[in-house]
Amino acid sequence: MILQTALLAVLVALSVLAIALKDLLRSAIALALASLVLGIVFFRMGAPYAGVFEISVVAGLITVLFILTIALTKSGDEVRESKLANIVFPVVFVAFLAIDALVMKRLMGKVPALARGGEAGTFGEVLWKGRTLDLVGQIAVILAGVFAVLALFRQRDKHE
Amino acid sequence: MIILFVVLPLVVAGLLPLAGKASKRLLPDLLANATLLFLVAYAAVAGRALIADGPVLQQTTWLGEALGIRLVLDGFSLFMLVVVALVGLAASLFSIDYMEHYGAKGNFYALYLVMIAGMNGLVLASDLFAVYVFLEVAAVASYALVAYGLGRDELEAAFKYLMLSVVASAFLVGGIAVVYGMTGGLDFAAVAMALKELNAGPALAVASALFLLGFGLKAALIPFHAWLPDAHPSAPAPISAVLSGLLIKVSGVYALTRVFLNVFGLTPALSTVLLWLGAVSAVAAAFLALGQKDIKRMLAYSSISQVGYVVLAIGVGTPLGIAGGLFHLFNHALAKGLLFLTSGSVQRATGTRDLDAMGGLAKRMPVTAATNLVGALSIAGVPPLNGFWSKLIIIVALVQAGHPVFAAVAVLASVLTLWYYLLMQRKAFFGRLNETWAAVREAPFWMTASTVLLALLCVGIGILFASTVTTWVRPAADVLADGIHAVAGSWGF
Amino acid sequence: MSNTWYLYLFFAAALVFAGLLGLLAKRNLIKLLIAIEIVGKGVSLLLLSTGLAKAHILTAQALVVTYIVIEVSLVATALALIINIRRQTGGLDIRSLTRLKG
Amino acid sequence: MTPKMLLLPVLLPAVLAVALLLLPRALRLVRDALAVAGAGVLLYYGFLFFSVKDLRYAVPWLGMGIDFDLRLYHFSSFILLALAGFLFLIAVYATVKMKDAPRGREFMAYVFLTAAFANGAALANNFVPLVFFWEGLLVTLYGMIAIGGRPTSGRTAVKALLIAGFCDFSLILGVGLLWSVAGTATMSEIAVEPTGLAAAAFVLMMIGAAGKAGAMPFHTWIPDAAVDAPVTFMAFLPAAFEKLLGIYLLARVSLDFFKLRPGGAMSVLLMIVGAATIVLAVLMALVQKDLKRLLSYHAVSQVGYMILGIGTAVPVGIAGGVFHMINHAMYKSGLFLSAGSVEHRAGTTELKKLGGLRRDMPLTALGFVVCALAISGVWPLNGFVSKEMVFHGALETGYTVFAVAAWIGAIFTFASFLKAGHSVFFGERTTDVPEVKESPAAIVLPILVLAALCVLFGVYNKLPLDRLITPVVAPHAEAGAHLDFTGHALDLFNVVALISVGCLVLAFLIHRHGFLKGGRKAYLASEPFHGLPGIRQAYDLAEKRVFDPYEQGVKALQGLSLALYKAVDRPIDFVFEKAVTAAGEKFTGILKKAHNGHYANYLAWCLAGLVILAGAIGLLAK
Amino acid sequence: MNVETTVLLTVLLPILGSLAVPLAALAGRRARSAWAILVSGATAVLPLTLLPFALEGGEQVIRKTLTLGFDAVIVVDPLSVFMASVSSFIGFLIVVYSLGYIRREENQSEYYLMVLLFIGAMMGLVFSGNLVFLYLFWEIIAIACWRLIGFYRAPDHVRKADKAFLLTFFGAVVMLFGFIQIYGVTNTFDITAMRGTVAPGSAVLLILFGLFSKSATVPLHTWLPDAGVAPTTVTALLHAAVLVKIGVYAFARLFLYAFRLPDGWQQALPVIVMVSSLVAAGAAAVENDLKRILAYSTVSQIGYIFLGFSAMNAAGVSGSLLFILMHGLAKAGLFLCAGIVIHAVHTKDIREMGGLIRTMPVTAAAFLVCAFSVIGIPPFGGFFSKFLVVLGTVQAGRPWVAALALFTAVLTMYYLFKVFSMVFLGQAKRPAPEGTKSMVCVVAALAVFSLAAGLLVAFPMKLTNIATTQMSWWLR
Repeated sequence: MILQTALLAVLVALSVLAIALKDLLRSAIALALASLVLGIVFFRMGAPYAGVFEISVVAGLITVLFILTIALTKSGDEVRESKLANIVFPVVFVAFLAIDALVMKRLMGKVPALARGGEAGTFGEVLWKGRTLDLVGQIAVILAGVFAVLALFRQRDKHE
Repeated sequence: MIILFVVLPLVVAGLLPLAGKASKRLLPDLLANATLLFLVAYAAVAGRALIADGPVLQQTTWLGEALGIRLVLDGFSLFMLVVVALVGLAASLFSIDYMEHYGAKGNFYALYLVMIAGMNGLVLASDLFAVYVFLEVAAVASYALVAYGLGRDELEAAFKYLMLSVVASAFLVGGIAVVYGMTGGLDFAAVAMALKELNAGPALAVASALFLLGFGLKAALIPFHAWLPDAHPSAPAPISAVLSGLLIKVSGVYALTRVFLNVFGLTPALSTVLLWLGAVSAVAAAFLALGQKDIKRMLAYSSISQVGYVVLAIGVGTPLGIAGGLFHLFNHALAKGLLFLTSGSVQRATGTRDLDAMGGLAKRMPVTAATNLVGALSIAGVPPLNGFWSKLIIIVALVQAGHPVFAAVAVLASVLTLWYYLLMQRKAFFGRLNETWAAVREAPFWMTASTVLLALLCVGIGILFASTVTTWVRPAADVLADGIHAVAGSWGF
Repeated sequence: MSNTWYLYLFFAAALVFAGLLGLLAKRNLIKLLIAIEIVGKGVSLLLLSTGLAKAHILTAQALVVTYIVIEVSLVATALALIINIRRQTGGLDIRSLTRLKG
Repeated sequence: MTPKMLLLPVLLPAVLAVALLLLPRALRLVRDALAVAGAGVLLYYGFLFFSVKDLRYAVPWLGMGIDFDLRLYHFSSFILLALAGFLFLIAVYATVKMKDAPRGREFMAYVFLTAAFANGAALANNFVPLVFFWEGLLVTLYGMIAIGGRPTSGRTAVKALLIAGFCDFSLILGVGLLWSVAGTATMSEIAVEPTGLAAAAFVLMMIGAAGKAGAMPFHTWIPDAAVDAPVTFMAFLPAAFEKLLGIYLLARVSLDFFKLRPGGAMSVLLMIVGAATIVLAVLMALVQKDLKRLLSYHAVSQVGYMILGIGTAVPVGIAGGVFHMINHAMYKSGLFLSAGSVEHRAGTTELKKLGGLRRDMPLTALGFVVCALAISGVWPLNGFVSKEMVFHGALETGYTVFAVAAWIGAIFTFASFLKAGHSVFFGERTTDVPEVKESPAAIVLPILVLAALCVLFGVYNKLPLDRLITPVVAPHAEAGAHLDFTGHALDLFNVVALISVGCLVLAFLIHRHGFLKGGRKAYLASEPFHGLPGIRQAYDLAEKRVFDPYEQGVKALQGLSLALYKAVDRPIDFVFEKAVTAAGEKFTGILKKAHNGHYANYLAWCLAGLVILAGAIGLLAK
Repeated sequence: MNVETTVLLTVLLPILGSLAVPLAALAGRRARSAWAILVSGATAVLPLTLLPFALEGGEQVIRKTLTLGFDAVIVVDPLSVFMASVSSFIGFLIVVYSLGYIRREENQSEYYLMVLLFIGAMMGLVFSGNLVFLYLFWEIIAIACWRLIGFYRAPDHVRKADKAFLLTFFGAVVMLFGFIQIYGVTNTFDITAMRGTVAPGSAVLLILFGLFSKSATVPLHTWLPDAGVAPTTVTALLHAAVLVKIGVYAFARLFLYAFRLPDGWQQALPVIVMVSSLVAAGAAAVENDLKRILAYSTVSQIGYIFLGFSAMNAAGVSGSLLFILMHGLAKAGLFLCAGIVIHAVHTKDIREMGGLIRTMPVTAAAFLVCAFSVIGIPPFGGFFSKFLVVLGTVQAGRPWVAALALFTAVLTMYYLFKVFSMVFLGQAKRPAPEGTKSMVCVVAALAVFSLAAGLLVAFPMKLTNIATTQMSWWLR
């Protein structure tokens, strides 16, 4: 459990880095690393498929997309980030962490839940017997994404 | 085979790029409109027969084995399917002429059909996560459609829309996770029964708030509305019509009411919150609409206001209130779709959306002006149009449920609505012809045809309101009025 | 609910909050998208940990996989938008995207 | 004689009016013949009705106790006869006088229409027909003045209409009150005590009646109309018809509808109005420089005697008032007609320009003199008789002051007629007026007839008093009271008559003094009095119409209108037009400012909304 | 034809006929005019065929059940027949006048469509026996008015049209709110079913607010003078004949026929309406725009109708009903005369007119007659109505209010004759010829009707008396 906690802490740290780092490329890499750590966490939670997906798709595919975009948009002025926010927000974040910890401590065991029996079978069975509609949704969402990208990068005839 | 509602548009969407290769215009037009026509026919004609003996629960089987696709068609979802199909058809008819200049029609219709499929899926889904999934399907398609013009404003609007709604959906998933954690299930029926057993308390309050953020942002309730007045005007007119007419209702109002009324059960606390959200939205957005110079932005704020009206009515929780709310949802979908379509006609003819630059267009575009007038009066609740009846039922319900102050607010919102619509009429259509537009021509056939279709529906439903209410609205309202019993008792697979 | 769930919840909340702070503070569009990703990570962590707590890890996995697919779709669309915006405005500053207001 | 015949005095003149209006200009002779013949028929029926005396025609009309109810009895038949007589004379007179008037055709139509309404009003035995006919006179009043053809005619017509309208509306209100007090609208069934609401009803109806008769302060249109309207109109309407009707109604009101008691509040009120009218109007008459205006003020002044007489509520006073009514109608018509005759030939009625016309127009002069003496109350003319009765009545009530006022009126009446007659018919010819001839017969004849009647009613006063007046008063006298007004009517040797004669002498002295002082110019005879300190200023103000209730009233109306418009109407409009819009725009502006286009801002709203909603649901659930 | 068919035809014919106007316009201008005349003429005749039924005191209620309690109820009784006859008849005259008046204008199809729709909705309103349908037709009328007021399309005109629409809409929804409160008490919208019950005081307030807004009673009147920018035919239709009367009619239908007005309101209402009347008369005396003067005059006269109704006795109610007829005829006449004048001299400012009696004698005479009638001077019709209203008020024990009413009548006389003098008498500033034949004929006809209605007042009175007896259950 300690390792898991440590991994999670690293995950949070990397995420904060991904946001806080000035250089976009580094941010993207930090994000990829965070995804990697999250994937490992998933593995350790007993969810290998999720872990694989997290690592391959998020840490891989999305990072590639990010880097591609960064490369495509790199010329021109840098965006100047707010200095005030750079000082204030870390403080707020730390404060939130403290509050978060306190709340979780007090909340512990308080969220009511029904005890239900666990599930049986393999991931495939659960997916096919239980969540097939999600697969339809996935297909639809992928279609949507593809068409969206196609639409956004289409050659405009002429727009008045 | 109610899965057709989801699969058919998806399949056609998948085929469209290929069809677009073969024929740039005709085939996409034909395919898309035929699909929607089929959906209209299927929902309106066959749907009634399907649910004659109570809700239809359908689990798809494939190769003799039951799949995890469980769809439910009851009065409420059928009602929504009809609305989606009707307005969807009108908008796609409108697109035949309107989308000529945007290019890549195949691509456009593909996105459009995916969005329709997403909405249909959402309406038919019977578990919380599937609702989220289809909500995202429709949303992703809508982001691209909002930005379809690729102009600066379109992109800005689409980006903000995306960024806000992604956050909201993330919270929605968080909410789903909390509910899942408490109940151990995602099925409406399971969750409803579990929540009945469980005294959830504050945890459910947090979950409710998360759901409210998630669906409320889609429904553009104040204070989650800020994306809408940017996104809806920026989209091409038929998309604006579908976004305002359908998307905010399906992924916002439908999801919200389905979850809160049928799954969580409408507690007094939730009812009060919904009343307040609705009232604030209805009035504040009406004021905002009053200050607009952009015709479509005005319409967009009007959508917020009217959705507020719907939520206000549903928040009452009485059968009459729900019926009024749903009827208003229906009427608003038709009328707002109509208004956005006519605004598209105007924009296409004049090239501007600035009300101050228009003037007296009724002279050059009589049909557009007349249909626009019908839509405006309908939404403002002027009899004998359909909007009047729904507003009347809502106010009656509010008074009967002992909320005279909210009823007064509804009345006030109604007056404000008429105020800004009169402003729109005055600046755009009524009044002397602005000489700049002396050569403007009436919109082409399919555009006028689709607006006339919607206008006739508005008038017809206004006159035949009684049969509309009994045939379509009452079954839907009955489902909602049953509360969790509608789901918990009968939706077991 | 097991106590570990609260631990996961703590970290999920931290991730979401970090992402939100980023969304509020940052101006670069790509940065904003990265912040969204962080929020998404928090949510998927919550989802999976809930499944773990309920001994429904398989279902939760399925949900997370779907969630990730959706995320990809979203990110692709968003990045396409960003590239288009970059072409149109010549910059990536969210503050320059305030033409639509009122 | 069937009851239906009662419709004749109403319908016949109305039909004639329409016919006269429609006959084309070319057929003027036919028109005149028709008018005179029609008037003759009416006169004939007037006598006929007078001999019948008792007839009633009542049919249901509008429900709610509103019947079309005409009742002929001695009083109404007497009025009907008098009206018919005057109508006939005027019709004859107008054939010549209105011959060349630009709109003579309309004038004659109005005359007959007026006759129709007046007959109806005299016959009406239900309040609704009464008010219907009574108020209908407004139309003809307006019409006859408006066609006067002078630049100010329209203005004067409106003035007359407004004043008369005000009085008529008072009458309506009074009728309404009386109706609800008495519970019936049938006039012959009403007799109530003038207390409380009924007192208000009495005052209001009195205003209506006195206003029609032209009493102060509702008289001010009459002098204006004297200038702006055809002189025939003056002889016809203010001098004859309206006096008859007004006093008729006043008598009905104070004798029939209300039980007036001598010395009671209502009686005193009437007497005050009467006395004030006598004195103030005659003072105005005294200093007039124009014959028609002078006559018109007398037309007002004399009403005071009638009101005073009726107001005494003692039999002799009432009889005197009613008798004075008929007398006045005769001589005042005669006077106006003479003035018209002078105007017809000399072209002017300004005293200053006239003089010595007795030689050129002897018959007119004769008529004028007789009528002037009659109005001044010179023995043995009819005016003397009726005035004496009024004096007696006033003294009988114990309020000597009213008798004194009446005597003062008599002094100045005679003085002013001395001045007028002297200026016009006696003295030197002026150069302003060329040689003139006597007027044609159709003009002179009515004047002479009226003058003769004046003499007749004075010398042989038994005829009118017994046949006309006594039956009117008789039902209201105490049972068994001896009603003989004729016995000492011409008796000169009693205190009252001697005082009256003294007044006449005094008047002569005043006139002579003024005549001599004014350099033997008769038209300046009133100047010494006019020039008295304090009096002159009062006259100046009166000339500026400061005392004219119409002028002040219209100013008040304008002020009120402006106040209502500026203080009520415009502010309300401002609220809808500006305030609401501005408030809406202000609020909209604030809301719009909040939508500043910044993503972080919008996101913050969402998050704040989330927190608030979670809190709200949590709190509400508890 | 039985009563039911006739009533349905009366309502549906003009409504459907109005929608057919654009179709008729396809066949040419003449066809459109003929169609408009035909439809409005038939609509004017149809209610007249119901007169015998009404004169017998007949009452028939036709019900059709719809959903949620919004049943269609038609009430045919003397009140509705009277109102329908008056409105449709004047409407018909105005359509005839329009032939001349707007023959050179644009958008004539819309004009006739809206006028016929207006008449049809009026018929619907008059016969409705259901609060919701009453409101429905009420608003259809508002739509028609809105289009008609903005007929000339000038920016200012359209703004004023919007003002009128918004204000009356606001009033109407407030009234609807009141209806719903009544529904809360009686659980029905059917007026015939709620006869004899007592309306809650707050509902009365709300409903009166709506009625006042439509009937242009102070303080909700300012839209009416502003609506004078409409074509004169429309202002005549709006002001004189129909529009402002529907508030009055609804008052009679609700507070005389169905409910008894609560006692407090019986005291307050006369004062309110008379203050309104006085204020409007004052404003009329100040204004210089001919049509605004007449509009204010309408506001002022409406007060009398309310006054008579609030007297709650036979004379007052019957007088008010008669007032609707008389004022309709006379005020329509005045407006149409004003229309002829304005058409001829091209200004609305009475200070720039004068001496027109020489060139347009018929119009002048008609104006004079109608003015007499409006003031309430016999032998014209207006006398009887005003007299009965005042009488009713006195009989109800409110002499002070009656005095105020008569004072207002004096003020009315003052400003109307000021107008007459300034427009028709005096020096001719802008000589102008008489209007076209159809226009002059209509105003002459209205003047003659005003006179005839006075001379033959017994006939309309018979109907109003029966209507009064029929509806005033609280008198029996």
